[in-house]
Amino acid sequence: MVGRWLGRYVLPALVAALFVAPLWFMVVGSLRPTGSPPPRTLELWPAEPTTAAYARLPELVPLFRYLANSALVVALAVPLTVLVASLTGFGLRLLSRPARRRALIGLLVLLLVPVTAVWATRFEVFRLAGVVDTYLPLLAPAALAVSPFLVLLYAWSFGGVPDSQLQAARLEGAGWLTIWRRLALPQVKPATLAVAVLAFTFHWANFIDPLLYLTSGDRYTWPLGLRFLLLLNPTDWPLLMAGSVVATAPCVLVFLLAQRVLLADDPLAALRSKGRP
Amino acid sequence: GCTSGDGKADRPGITVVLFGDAEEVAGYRSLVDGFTDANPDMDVTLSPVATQDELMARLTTSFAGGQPPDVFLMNYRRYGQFAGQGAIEPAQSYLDASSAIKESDFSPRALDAFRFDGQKLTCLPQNLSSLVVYYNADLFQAAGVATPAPGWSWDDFLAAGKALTGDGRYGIGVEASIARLAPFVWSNRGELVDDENRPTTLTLRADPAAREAVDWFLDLQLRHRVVPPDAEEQSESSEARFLRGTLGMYLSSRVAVPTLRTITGFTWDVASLPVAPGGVPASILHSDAYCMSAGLPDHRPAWRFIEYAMGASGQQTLAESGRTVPSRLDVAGSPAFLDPAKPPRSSQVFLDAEPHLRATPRTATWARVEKEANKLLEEVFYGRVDREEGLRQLEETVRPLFTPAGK
Amino acid sequence: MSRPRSPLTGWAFLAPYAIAVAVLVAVPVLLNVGYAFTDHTGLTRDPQFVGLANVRRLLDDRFLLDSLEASLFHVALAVPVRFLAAVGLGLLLAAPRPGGRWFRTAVYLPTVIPDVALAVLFLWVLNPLYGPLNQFLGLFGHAGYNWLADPTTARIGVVLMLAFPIGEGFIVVLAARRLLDGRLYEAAALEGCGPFGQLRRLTLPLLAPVLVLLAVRDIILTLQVNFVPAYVLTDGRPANATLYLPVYIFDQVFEFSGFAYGSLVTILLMLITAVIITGLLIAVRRWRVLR
Amino acid sequence: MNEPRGTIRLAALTRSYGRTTAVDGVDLDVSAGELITLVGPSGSGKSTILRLIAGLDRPDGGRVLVDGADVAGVPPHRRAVAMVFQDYALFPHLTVLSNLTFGLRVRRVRRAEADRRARAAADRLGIGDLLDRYPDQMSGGQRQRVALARALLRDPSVYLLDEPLASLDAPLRFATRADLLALHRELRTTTIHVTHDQHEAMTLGDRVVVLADGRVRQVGPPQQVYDEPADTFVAGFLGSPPMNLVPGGGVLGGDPALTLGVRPEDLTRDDAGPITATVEAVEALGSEAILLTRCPDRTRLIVRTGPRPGVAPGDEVRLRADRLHQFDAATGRRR
Amino acid sequence: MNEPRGTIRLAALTRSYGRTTAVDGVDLDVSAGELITLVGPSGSGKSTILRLIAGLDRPDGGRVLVDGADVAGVPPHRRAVAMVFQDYALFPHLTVLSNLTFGLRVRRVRRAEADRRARAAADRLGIGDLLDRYPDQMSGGQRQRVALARALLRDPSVYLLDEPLASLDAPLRFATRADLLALHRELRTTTIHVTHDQHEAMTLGDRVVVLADGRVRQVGPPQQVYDEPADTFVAGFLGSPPMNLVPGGGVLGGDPALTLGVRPEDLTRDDAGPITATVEAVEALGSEAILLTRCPDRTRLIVRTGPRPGVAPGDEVRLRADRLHQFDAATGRRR
Ligand SMILES: Nc1ncnc2c1ncn2[C@@H]1O[C@H](COP(=O)(O)OP(=O)(O)OP(=O)(O)O)[C@@H](O)[C@H]1O
Ligand SMILES: Nc1ncnc2c1ncn2[C@@H]1O[C@H](COP(=O)(O)OP(=O)(O)OP(=O)(O)O)[C@@H](O)[C@H]1O
Ligand SMILES: [Mg+2]
Ligand SMILES: [Mg+2]
Repeated sequence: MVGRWLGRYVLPALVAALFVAPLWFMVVGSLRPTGSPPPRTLELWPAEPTTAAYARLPELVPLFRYLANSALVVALAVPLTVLVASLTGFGLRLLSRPARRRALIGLLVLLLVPVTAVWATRFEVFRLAGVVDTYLPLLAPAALAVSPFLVLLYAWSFGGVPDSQLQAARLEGAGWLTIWRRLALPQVKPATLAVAVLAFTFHWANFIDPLLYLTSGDRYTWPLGLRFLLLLNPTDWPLLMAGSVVATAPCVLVFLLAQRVLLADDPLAALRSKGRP
Repeated sequence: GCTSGDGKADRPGITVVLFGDAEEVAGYRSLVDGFTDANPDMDVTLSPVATQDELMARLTTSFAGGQPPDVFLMNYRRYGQFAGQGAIEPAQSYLDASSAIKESDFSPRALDAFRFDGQKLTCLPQNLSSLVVYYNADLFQAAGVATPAPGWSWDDFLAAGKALTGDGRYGIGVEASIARLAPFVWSNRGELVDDENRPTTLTLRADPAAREAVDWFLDLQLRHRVVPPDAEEQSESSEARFLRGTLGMYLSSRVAVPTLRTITGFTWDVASLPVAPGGVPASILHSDAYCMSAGLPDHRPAWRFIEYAMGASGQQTLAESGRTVPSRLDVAGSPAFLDPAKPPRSSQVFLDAEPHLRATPRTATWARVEKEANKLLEEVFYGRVDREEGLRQLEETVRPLFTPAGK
Repeated sequence: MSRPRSPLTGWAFLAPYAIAVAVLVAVPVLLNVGYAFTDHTGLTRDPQFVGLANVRRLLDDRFLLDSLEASLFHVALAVPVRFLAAVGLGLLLAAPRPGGRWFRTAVYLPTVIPDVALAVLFLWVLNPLYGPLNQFLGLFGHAGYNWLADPTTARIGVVLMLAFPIGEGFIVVLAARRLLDGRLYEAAALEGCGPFGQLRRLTLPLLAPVLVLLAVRDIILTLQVNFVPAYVLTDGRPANATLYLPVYIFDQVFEFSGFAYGSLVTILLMLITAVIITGLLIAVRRWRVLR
Repeated sequence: MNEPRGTIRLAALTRSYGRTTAVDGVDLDVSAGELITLVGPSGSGKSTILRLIAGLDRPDGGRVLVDGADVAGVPPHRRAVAMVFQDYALFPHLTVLSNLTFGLRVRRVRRAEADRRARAAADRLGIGDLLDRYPDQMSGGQRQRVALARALLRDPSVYLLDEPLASLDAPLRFATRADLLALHRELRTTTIHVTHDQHEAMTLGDRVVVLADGRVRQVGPPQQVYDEPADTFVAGFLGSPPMNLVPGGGVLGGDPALTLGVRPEDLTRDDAGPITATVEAVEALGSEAILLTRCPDRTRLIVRTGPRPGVAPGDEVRLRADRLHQFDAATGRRR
Repeated sequence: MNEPRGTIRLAALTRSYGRTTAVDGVDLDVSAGELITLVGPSGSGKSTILRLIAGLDRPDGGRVLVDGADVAGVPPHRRAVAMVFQDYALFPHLTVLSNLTFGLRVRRVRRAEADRRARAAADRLGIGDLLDRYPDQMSGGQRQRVALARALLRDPSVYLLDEPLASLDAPLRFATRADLLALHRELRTTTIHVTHDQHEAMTLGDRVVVLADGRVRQVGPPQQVYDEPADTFVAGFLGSPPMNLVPGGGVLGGDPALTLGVRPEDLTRDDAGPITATVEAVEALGSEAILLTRCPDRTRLIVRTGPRPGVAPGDEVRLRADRLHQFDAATGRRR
């Protein structure tokens, strides 16, 4: 009985503590007073917590503008990612078995392409399109569904919708787009949530694309802003941590909202209770 | 072609790419504001990035993509790469024709560093800085050591360092890098490379004077232990240590000043680098310059911005940050820079060092040489490898990098 | 699947993606491949064809050897660690239990930390004097390491850091495990199979396709993408021990004006990735993963 | 267009999947308003034929004509066809009401009107009070009726029902079958009903089509197919327990060129009968009993008798065969 | 331990899921070597009882005793129980052969020996040539037989068969049922067989257990349960078509306190019979026919006659009820 209890609660709790620790120390670090050296022992909570570091952020960098820019990019990019990933995933679902295998191999090859291979050369494409220094280049990863992996995730989820349902809807007069929207998508809400969360994290933290394709300082997103803090006074750990907390918090928030469905014991039941009127 | 001003042909617009931390960027922003106030017909897109690495990424991408910025700020240790490719529009002719600024306004040492072919100016340096010694005056007093005097020697320096070390404190804080090592080599009349203009190898071992300086530098750590050892340095940088009041002397350039100005607990000041016994005073130039991208149809708007930035009011704006020494000597000598109300009291030291400033080679591959050499020098400095073997490896590894790739 | 619909429909849905791939991946990659045989520096617009000059340079580049070694060491260590962590935790936490959701949430959370923040955080975690890791080792009387000063420990430090953001693989394993038919486990139990036997004979083989996919993805990620935190954490130090291939490429292309050479190393990186993955797929082909 | 609405003609219809030929040159005429039953062993191509008619699958060869016109180019949603799937294919994320109105809404019927019609259909099938449930909250029988109701709302010219009663238990199946029949009598819509249930095959359709390996073995009114099976396959397939088939005639009267068959109910106990057999097992079914017997030459004969036959395993009985079926021993065709 | 091996006793066994009580105080004794059949409508708790015996599920109340010992603490993989699942539960990643040897290998039988035994079991069930296939490459009937073969290899003290013949077509089901019976005769292993097939319920078991709503309604030899159903539920459930039940007696002879029942085969056409009814439909089943009739008071009566009854819908017939069953009108219990 004790062993069972160990396996079910104690071990998971230890693991959970280990994984939460980095975030925890990030928050704790941001609450220390500026200037004092880092503690020499494990400090679970600062002696005199202060939010001074947070107050200084907007003085040093245009925090709110950067955050607003990030929010704008995410608001555009996440829906686009979900759209592209789900449409493509649905397309894969509809392919015949041999065709799908071919498409999968194509995706695998795509996965093989190192990001470094396209960073600089994409600029040329963007320049020809006249979109350098707009937010369109930041939407490029979204148009690629961020990663073929998200497409596979959708294709895999759509595989759970039986053929007979698609055919029934077809006989009811629905076109394929209608079937995708009204039949397939609602049945894979956990996948949509997962893709949305992953896409949010990616776009929110995206550093390299804004660095390379945005020129106006006014259009910068927060990850770029965070870098400006990195070089400041080295005893200003709290400031850096506060910047990191600001960068991380939205992702954590979005994830915490999604986990109710995503990580529940029975994802279907969790969905259902939400889906019900 | 230049498409950055798309749709606004009536209003010339330029893009300025530069690097700096949050506070520096704020300074540049006010510079740009000053410029647009003075030139309401121009649009300036300020495009800051944090580090020099990021600057390089941004520039390479935009150059390769055919849409380079009009003006960019660049350290002299890296501009050789660009100049060697003809990517920079040489500034000499513009300066000659300018009525707003003239060559004699500026520090010749700084200007020289930006003559890529040795004659014509390629970029216009906005600042100059040198390696100096910041010291904690209270610690000196407590240890009963005399504060550094102009022209002090290596031995004074080391003795002070020893006296200040102990009790969890260290006497000297210095980064293990070529840029920190170089002034000591030069002070000892040694040379860093075999040929200043066409270097093919480092001469840290071959040149006895250089070797002596290198050994002396390494001994600070390896023998005298007046420098924080590996783990200590990793745990807390020398700058942080100095700020906390547990480091006697800290070797850095002018960049450190804004941070050091947050110190409230003790008094600190700045001194020139010590001189080698029988050597000459020397320090190393740190300078960033405004460059114009080659191949743009019209360089006049860019030049107007540079004229403003290099003009008296532009340089003054910059000087007020305290972060740099303006390359305009009139501004550098003015209270805008030497403001006695703000520490360090002895800012004159930076100006006094100017005649002794030297620059590292400006070849296309120097940046790479320095980067790789720094990594290996660190290994030797912290005793992770044997000194002799480490130095040999350093020179061997770096040697092929002097020859430009593919040539 | 049969042909219950015109075969074109599926492809039509793939079209937008295909267009995006063509414009945003295929064209840039082809350009990049083309540049590998020129003297392009990235700073001028008239690269000249130089044939195999870059290849010759590649063949006696000692830094590249360091970089290769670093990358291979990294893959060999990081992939198993991340993979085992994701799969192990996924399976451990899959079973319903009160509070299970919060355990799972905890495991996922480090994944949402932006790369830069994670690296900054690990600068502190690995700090030789204040870092919690050494303090933890201190509890066992161990003196700790100067993590980022020694090549081996620096590499291990990077791997440790990357062992935290495993949420994506973790979620996939969770989901895949939940999709397995509970009836099979009952059948196996009645055949006399205990919990360990069920893991070995049912769970792992049934999850094999998913696991292989995850491993493939992780290899690619580890070789190609995950370097951003490493870049901030160590930037190749000490002595090029963490000069992973993408870092080297990044340096070549963006710092040292070696655009063409960087392109060539990129191709090399792609080939290496492909070889490793092909090897993996061949090694596991009897699991019918591509069925 | 000169034929009445709802006729279907399949001409040399063929469909293969890889190496298996699921449907192999099927010819079939279904007249308007007819209810036809498709039976055959699992994998004989029943579902495939329905899918070809619905346009969910394309034939490799042959044609499907609806009301005389080839429908090859007509996509499924333009064919006036309603199908009830083997697994119902209800949409799990929608309530019953939304399941029913799905097609109407897709075809842009206004919500109020769609609801009204869905409710009417649901009431007709006795599921009017389940409209707010989700499919997984209902029993098999209820789901079945939702699927039927959804099909009803289509008002098609052809119904295709793929084993619609398969997962119902006996009493429910009995009741639903009666409902289906009543519905067909009322609407008179052409219906093709797939089943593998003996009872349904015999009772539901005007005609029954027996399939095997993708080919039509026999078409005709059920009683006729039962009485005069076209070959040994049909003889063995229809009827439970199946017909006793004796290759070479054996105890039924030898003729090496023939296979003789006799249905269990046509073997009557008769003390003067020509056949002697030993009872091996007695299966009492309540309303009747089945004797499993074996003749001296080891031929097994199944005999159907009234309830309480009064024999026990080991007893010897004498039998008379009333109606013999003759099949060619080589081809299996009826002689 | 003083009882013989393979006895099962269920004592007040109860299991609820949320608000539904799947098994509700079931008491049952199965003696060693017995073959018992569990029947009941869908959702009556049949599968749940099997799962409780196998240890796959834990009872909320009551006990399961095997060979006299309470097995509450014994995990499923230590109970000597073999089960055939309603949905087969074959391992999709293993070939048929590996599926069969799975249990043997787990119990450390050497590979050669395991293969030999698996092949023998497969041959016995006629799937010897499928050993290299994967489950998804087989038809339902073939999978079913693999599941059976896998259970056979266990040599357990109890077999639990959950509708093992459900997805076989009629002839195959008939044959496999005979195989199962023969096997049980040979091995004499205690077997609990769940079915919803009338025929199986009547023929397979030594005793039949009728379940409804998680409760046992009647236990006894099949013929006895058929002849003397304990209540109206059992009367309506066993037998196809089901017994005619007339609340208040009606045409069968009125008594308001009673519900009278008569089986279709006990209604005989007799021109002197007391009951007049109009034929509404004739279902010819080949070997027999079913008349759906309605009496003047709108009572429906189902009549079973021989084949070719010679009546048509609309004809009037007179009937005689031979064996009447009497049930309490209020409780439904047999009087
Ligand atoms: N999509 C498909 N891909 C490959 N083979 C298929 C496919 N659909 C059907 N088949 C094969 O075609 C044959 C006929 O299948 P079909 O579904 O029509 O049989 P059925 O008569 O409906 O059987 P059941 O009674 O089991 O439903 C079978 O051998 C089946 O394996
Ligand atoms: N895991 C479960 N969770 C919730 N309810 C369950 C579960 N298993 C069974 N039930 C419910 O318990 C009741 C009995 O189910 P069980 O599977 O024993 O029925 P059954 O007699 O085997 O039916 P069938 O003939 O359809 O297989 C049903 O109402 C069912 O919905
Ligand atoms: Mg079918
Ligand atoms: Mg069941």
